[in-house]
Amino acid sequence: MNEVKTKPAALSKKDFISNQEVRWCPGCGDYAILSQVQKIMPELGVPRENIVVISGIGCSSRFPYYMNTYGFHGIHGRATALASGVKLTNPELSVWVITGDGDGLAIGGNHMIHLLRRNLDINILLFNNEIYGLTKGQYSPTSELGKVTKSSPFGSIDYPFNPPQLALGAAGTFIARGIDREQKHLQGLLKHAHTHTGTAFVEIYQNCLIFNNGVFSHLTEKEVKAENVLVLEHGKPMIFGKNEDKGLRLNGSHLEVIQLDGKTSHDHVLIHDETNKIQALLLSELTYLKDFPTPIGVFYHQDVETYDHMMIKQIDYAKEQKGEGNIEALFHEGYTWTV
Amino acid sequence: MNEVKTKPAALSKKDFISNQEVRWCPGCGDYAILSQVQKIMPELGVPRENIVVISGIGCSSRFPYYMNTYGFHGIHGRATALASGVKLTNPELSVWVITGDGDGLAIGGNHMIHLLRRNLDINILLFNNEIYGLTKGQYSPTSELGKVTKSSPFGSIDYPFNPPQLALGAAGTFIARGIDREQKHLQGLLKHAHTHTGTAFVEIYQNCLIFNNGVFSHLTEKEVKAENVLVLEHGKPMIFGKNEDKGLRLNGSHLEVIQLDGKTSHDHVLIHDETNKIQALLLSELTYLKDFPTPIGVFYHQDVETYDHMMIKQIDYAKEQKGEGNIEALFHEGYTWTV
Amino acid sequence: MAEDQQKISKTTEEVDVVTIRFAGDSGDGMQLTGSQFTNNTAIVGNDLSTFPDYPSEIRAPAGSLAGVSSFQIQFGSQNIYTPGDTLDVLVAMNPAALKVHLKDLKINGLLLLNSVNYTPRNYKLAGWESNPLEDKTLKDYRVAEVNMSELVANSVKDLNLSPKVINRSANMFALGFLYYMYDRNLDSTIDFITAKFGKYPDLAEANRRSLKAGYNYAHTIKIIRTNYRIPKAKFKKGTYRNIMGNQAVSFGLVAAARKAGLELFYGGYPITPASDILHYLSGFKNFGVKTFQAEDEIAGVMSTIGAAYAGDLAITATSGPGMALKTEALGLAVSVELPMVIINVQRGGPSTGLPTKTEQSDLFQAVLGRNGEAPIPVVAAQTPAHCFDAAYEACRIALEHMIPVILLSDGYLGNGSEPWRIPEYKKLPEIKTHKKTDPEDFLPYRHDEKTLARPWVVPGTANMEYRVGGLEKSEGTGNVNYTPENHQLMTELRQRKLDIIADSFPPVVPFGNSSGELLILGWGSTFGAIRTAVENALAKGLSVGHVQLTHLNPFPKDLGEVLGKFKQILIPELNMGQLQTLIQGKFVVKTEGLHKMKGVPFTQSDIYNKMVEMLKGLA
Amino acid sequence: MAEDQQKISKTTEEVDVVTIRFAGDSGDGMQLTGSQFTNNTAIVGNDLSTFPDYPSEIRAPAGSLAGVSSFQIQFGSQNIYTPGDTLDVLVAMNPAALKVHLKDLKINGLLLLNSVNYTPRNYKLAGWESNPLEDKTLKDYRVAEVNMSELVANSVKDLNLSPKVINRSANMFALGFLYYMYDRNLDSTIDFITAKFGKYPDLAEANRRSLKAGYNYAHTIKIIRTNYRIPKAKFKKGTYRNIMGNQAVSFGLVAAARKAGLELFYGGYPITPASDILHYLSGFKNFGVKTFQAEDEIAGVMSTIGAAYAGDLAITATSGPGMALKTEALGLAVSVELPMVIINVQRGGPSTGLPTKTEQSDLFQAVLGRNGEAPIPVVAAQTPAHCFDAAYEACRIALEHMIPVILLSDGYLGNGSEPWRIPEYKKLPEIKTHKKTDPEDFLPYRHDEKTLARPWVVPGTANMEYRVGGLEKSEGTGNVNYTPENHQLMTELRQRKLDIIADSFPPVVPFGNSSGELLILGWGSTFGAIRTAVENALAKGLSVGHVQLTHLNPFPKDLGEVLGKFKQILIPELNMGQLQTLIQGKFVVKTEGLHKMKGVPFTQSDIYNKMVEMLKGLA
Ligand SMILES: Cc1ncc(C[n+]2csc(CCOP(=O)(O)OP(=O)(O)O)c2C)c(N)n1
Ligand SMILES: Cc1ncc(C[n+]2csc(CCOP(=O)(O)OP(=O)(O)O)c2C)c(N)n1
Ligand code: SF4
Ligand code: SF4
Ligand SMILES: [Mg+2]
Ligand SMILES: [Mg+2]
Repeated sequence: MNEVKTKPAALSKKDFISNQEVRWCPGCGDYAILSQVQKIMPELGVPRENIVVISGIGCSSRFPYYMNTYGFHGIHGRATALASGVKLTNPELSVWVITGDGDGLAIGGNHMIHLLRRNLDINILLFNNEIYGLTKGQYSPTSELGKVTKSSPFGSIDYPFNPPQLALGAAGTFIARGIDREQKHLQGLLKHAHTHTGTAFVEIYQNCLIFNNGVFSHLTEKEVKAENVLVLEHGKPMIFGKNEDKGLRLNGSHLEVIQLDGKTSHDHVLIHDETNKIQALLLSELTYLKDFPTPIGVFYHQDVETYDHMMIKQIDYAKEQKGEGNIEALFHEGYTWTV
Repeated sequence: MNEVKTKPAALSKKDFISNQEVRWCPGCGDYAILSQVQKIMPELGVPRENIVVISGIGCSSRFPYYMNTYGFHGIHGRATALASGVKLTNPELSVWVITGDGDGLAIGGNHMIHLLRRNLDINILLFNNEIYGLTKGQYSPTSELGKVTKSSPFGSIDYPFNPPQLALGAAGTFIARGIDREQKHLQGLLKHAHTHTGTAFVEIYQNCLIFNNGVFSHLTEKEVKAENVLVLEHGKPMIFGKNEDKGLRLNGSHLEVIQLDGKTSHDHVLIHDETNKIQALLLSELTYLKDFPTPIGVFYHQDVETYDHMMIKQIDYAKEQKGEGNIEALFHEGYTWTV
Repeated sequence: MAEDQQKISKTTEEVDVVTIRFAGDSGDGMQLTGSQFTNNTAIVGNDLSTFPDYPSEIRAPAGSLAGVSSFQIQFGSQNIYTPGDTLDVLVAMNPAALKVHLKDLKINGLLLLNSVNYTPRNYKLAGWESNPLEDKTLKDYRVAEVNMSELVANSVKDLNLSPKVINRSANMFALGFLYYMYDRNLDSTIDFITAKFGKYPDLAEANRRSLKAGYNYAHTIKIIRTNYRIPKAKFKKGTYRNIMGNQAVSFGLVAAARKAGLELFYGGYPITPASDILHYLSGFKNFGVKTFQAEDEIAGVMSTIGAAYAGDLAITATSGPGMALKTEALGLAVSVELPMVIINVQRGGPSTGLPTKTEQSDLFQAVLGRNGEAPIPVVAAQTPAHCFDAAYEACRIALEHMIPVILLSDGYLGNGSEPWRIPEYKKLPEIKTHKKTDPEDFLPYRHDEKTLARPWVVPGTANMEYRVGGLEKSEGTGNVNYTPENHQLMTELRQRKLDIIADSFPPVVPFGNSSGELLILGWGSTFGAIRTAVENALAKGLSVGHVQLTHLNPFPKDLGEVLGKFKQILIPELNMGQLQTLIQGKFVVKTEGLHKMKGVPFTQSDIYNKMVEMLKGLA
Repeated sequence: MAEDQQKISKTTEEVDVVTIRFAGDSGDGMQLTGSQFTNNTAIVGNDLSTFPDYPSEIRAPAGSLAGVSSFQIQFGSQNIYTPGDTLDVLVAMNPAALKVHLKDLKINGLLLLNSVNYTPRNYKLAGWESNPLEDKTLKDYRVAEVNMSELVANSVKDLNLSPKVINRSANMFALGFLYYMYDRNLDSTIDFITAKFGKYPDLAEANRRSLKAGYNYAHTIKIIRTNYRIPKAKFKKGTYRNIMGNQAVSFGLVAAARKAGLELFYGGYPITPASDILHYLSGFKNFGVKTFQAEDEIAGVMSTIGAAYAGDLAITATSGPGMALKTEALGLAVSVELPMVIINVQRGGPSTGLPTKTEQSDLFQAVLGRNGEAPIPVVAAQTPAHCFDAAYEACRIALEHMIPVILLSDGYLGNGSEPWRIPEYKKLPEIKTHKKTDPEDFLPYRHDEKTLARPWVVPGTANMEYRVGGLEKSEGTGNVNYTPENHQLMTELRQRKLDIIADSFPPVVPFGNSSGELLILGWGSTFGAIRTAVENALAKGLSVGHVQLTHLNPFPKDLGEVLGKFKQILIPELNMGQLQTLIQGKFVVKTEGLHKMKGVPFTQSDIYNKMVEMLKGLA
């Protein structure tokens, strides 16, 4: 116990791998995401003991067990609320919420939108596989209309949420989307989410091999993905297509796809501006629009003062104004009498 | 009991007034809203017995007691879920949800966004007084940052929701805003909400005399309201100001206010299109923007098939395909043996 | 065993009862194998009881202890009440399955192993220090160590299938092996295979061949000297089918709705082990059943209350954590006096606990777990087939008394199965509702004298518009009323309604002795283990009786009297003594508890041994 | 009374105990008037107890029965345990107040009325058939019928105030009147008025004049022949202040946090009658208190669990319906073994029930209302001042044993007040936490032998990273573990922790007789009524004892023994017999219940009469 402490060596990915066996189905998209998270952690410059990973219930929510950090596997839908208590107790912590489309958007929808509104400095990774995995395959609030599942043998009659749009509507300050198989891209998003001060909402499309295999294949299969995915990059034009031959243009208040052949110039193509909320709202409309690519990357990003920061400020201010609280004085406030 | 029944006379407002004493504070904005609802009810062409008014808990949620219709004063935050069960049981009913900014957006936020997403044919009137009235004055999810209340003596550090934007983000199909004191306008909204097939979300600014008096006075006081309120009308230009001398124009992806003097022509003024979701999103941004008027009226309106309709269709289809369910046959499905 | 080299000559023997467990990796298809064996057992006319047990992970790591999935069946020519204690046959497809389950195999019991999986990597992963096939681990058992995968591969060589596919049909080999042992006909499973793999003829063929290969193999090997025939069980006359508990609940609900002339509404959120009720009901659309998959359990129960208000037979189902979330709404349901059934398919707690394991620890919550005085009737199912009756009874109470009713089932019942004597629909008890459409003298909170039901007037009924809510209200008008006397009156009325409900319960008649040394008082799914143990004890001449409660709130009126007739009372529960506390609290009578908190049901010997202990010193 | 025409000569009389109730419309300022009188009473050194009672509407319709708001105080020179049963003085500002409260006034009691409000419209609205001032309604009382509004108007003519403002200060007139009657000094209220209306000098002046007008008026009228002086109460030595229950809870929490060296975190959602705890704590920012107003009760308790995990003394408070919503999360809190306090300020149920009325009907919910076996210690406060001790004790148990603790208060305690002997902070018991920062031998679920606490390692502590959750876990490592033996072990461990907690409780020593005919066993806020009744009974020579439980789970270890020493046991509760069921369930001893479900506390005579009934036939 009295040994001389030496500065710890720089961490590497394996320092973030816990000793618990990973228990997802072989081939589940969750593996790839776990791997990216473990990879970027050493690069954040946060001591390992200051990282807390918090989840609800679902396949994805087993995530904390596999991270060699502090972790809390909560109850269904409540990870965001749990995380809020952790963050406010110790704002120094880097808090990561792992949730699913059921956990975060069905039962946990309310805490989600309230966290986004309050803007605590917490990172939310929403694993969207458009299905309830752990309970063996019922449709979720992101499943498409008409989907046949265990609980919708005649097809679901629920319209789905559009997660980035919901998050924008809830006053979120960092809204992004990634894909389990776009690993490099995902790493970038994760690091960006970390540096954002405020609540970062990262939707990650994740393939559930067992109950919803291939829902994102148009975005992940080599042959077609370039035609279907629009990679958003701040300050860059919104161009996509195998030959980078398509772009998005603003027409009145609508977006349209233009063909970038000789005739139409690149100049018309919209430049992505992460800080433009209106543009983010426009882009969020594309999630389910036919004939449009699906945007991934950062839709929106605006640093505004965080809730946790304001809480500290307020406490400091109160101490300044009233002096550090004195219990005896508190007890004796107002009229007292002595016998 | 064997009397000959005659066709009932046409109903009037007083037919919708229940025998219960109204128990809001004298001068509360709720009175005006109650009165408008009672006024338009006879004009809807719905038999009184087919109208159900459902609420949660809050000052506003006492509403059903005062309506001489079917009514259910539920529990806090759950009116939308309660109403969903009522509507699905009997889709013939005209179902009205009365809720507050606490009831509908704090504890009830999740059921709210899920109802909007599912698009059941239900009308939601959200009485937004930016405060918790019934519990005597704590800040609510629509109170402005910094608000001093019983539970925020040093000022609230919560950013508020923007209700129409949240509703749009939740895939709502009818989004509107009214004001307690704009009674004629409110009547129009209520009737419009009724004719909409799908979930209608109507935010109504309501003055709480006791705990939040005057928060909307810039929108209601004669002298100033014309400068601060933009009345949205489908197909009409977005003009406001005492002298109708200001308009909204689209500049790139942003809105701006233009002065309609000789120089700038009316032609630049944006025409309101209720069916344009992007425009609705743009307008929703104005809720808290300084230097912009506050829009009231219908932000967005799109008739798409309702959940209740799809449910009926699916049941009909199943009956068509499999025949009306036969209990004996169900019991004997699969392998049976007789002893 | 291997030293015996004599020539094989097979004989057939008759036995009464057999217990088999199929165990393997989650990916090995043990649940499917078990249910095929079950159907086949039903066909030959044995009584049976089954118990599936699977990991909470969708696919735990292959070969790990956590990934073991099992299916147990007891069948026989007598009444079978439980899936059995110890095993006559254990199928262990891999070393992990062997590790978890070997302890339950009888000495000299048969062990069927797929030897291909007993590699060093696998047996180490399962926590064996050396290969259990090679050390002395298995010396007390009869071991059929078969390279199933290889034998299957040989039989399907011409089909050019991948090793993965071949491995996956090893379960059919094991099934065929057992079919031979118990002298079965393969047809039912061949039909099943053909239907299931219809679109993939090669797969179908591989499975068929695997099944037959297993059958033939068993015929040829020396370790199976005898095969067994179990005489048909003596069932009460009737038509039977096999049924799972959650399925039986669903049937009971549909039947009750039809009987009461109502449509069925289900509002709920998926949760293990209750989700299957939602799955079944969502397939019953042609019965007019409306299923609403809500965003959470609160919306589930609130939509159910809305549906009850609007006139449907309204149902929600969940398990412990979801039940907890419904607590506030149940108080509302009590206050508005509307009929509905809330189903809790219990699982291991506290909190997320042991999601796929069974337990009876939500009894307190059901009877007492609400704010305020909010009495709710509680009905408990006892066996998979009894789930039908219990669901029907819950609906009856709800509709006849205008009250929410809680139905308790559990994971063991919900997923377990047994033969069900199919009732004639028209002979099911009538169910009358309190629907009212005549405005004369209508008062929404005027209570019927006999049932204490208030009238059920649904929106859409002309000239009877009324308002209701969760605030205290006046008897009669239902208007909000906080006066002291009225609150006392209404509180007592809500309690009195419970008392009245007990009037319709059948008398409590103990099985076995109706007075004497020892009464075993149980509730819910412990029925089978208790009944088996009590039958054994009676056979040994012990003075015992057995009462299994279906009604936990209110208790039957004559229960106190029955308790008084025994010198000792034993209350076995899969919890820490919840019924015990309720019984002592109500009847002020000393009882003994037997508590098991292991995620698995009682065995009959758990109960039997405890009985013997309590009676020791007595003749 | 009016027939007496003799000349007035005033005298001062000494009395021991007085009960006064101020009643009027919600807008009449009765709560403020009552609290002014209370402060003033404290200043003169009487013991006292108060009970505010107000409508759940913010402003019910003026003059309606539903709109009546009242404030009761009992004060005297002896120990005062309750706000009193029957009234010596009733102030009834309008006919509705008279209608609701007259029944509680003693024969010959003094009735102070603001006659201006007794118009035909008003008395009809209140349900009087004729004017109660003119018929025989008041013949048994001494009536001071005063046109307060007119008298106030006269006294402020020069200020040019609106009639509304004048009417609003009539309450000060009534207060002044009573100050005269009880020989008080006006200074404390004058100071208060000056501070409160500082910005509006005219208003301040009007209130001051009104107060004095009332004082002087009482001096001049003949009906007040005597004024009363109540000798100082004999308090234990110390410094005192008046304190409300919710305030005392807040103080207790802040003190416990400081003592344990922790910061205080509060996560909750407003609900009557618990909101004031949030209000108080949100003002304590300079104590480093963090208050998080969550979006609902679930987020409230979940943020609390998060805060406990991260190392704060974590608190949430709510009332019945909110408590119901926290049920699921409480199971998690049990499973993760983290320290926190969950406060339930009970109100009338079921459901929304009677939001502003008091009740004790959430005891079952606190002790038993969860899914799974999820034992949680339960502590109950007995008086407004005792709320401090109970809150401190709840924190102590939570921190010393690493366990969530439920603290039960109720509307009567939360809003009621009494003198509090201010403790010396440094003499409060020490509280030790289980925080651990040394990684050597660290296992997150290794339980301390003495307390069964697990180590409290908070995020930010290097080299001790660990994971926790709501699935069943291994003793020691805390890794997920579903094996049968482990679940049994952990279930028993969680239960055993409760048993150990009882080791630290003081012995149960009955007040009065410690054995004999009758024990009154109470819990929570019934303390005052029971103690008063028991003192009366003892004075009459009856053989009774009184035990008031602070610990409802676990019960004190010697409680069973104490129960055994009495022939009869009476358990009075503001519910239908919840403690009674728990006691009978645990100790298998017959008890008698006394149940009151009226939204109001017991009176001492409720209890006293029942005692006499139970003891009748005895000497
Ligand atoms: C209160 C409660 N309700 C329901 C459940 C059952 N449940 C567990 S996970 C889950 C949904 C999982 O879906 P998702 O969040 O999308 O995660 P995935 O498994 O797809 O990763 C449900 C319904 C539960 N554990 N607790
Ligand atoms: C479960 C539950 N939590 C909290 C409360 C207390 N409560 C009642 S109404 C209310 C908020 C009211 O605010 P809002 O919905 O804005 O309605 P308003 O009174 O302003 O019309 C709260 C917190 C409750 N009744 N039930
Ligand atoms: S069920 Fe789906 S989401 Fe869950 S672990 Fe398996 S593949 Fe992944
Ligand atoms: S408190 Fe406010 S919202 Fe409530 S009734 Fe009074 S004025 Fe209206
Ligand atoms: Mg999912
Ligand atoms: Mg409000």
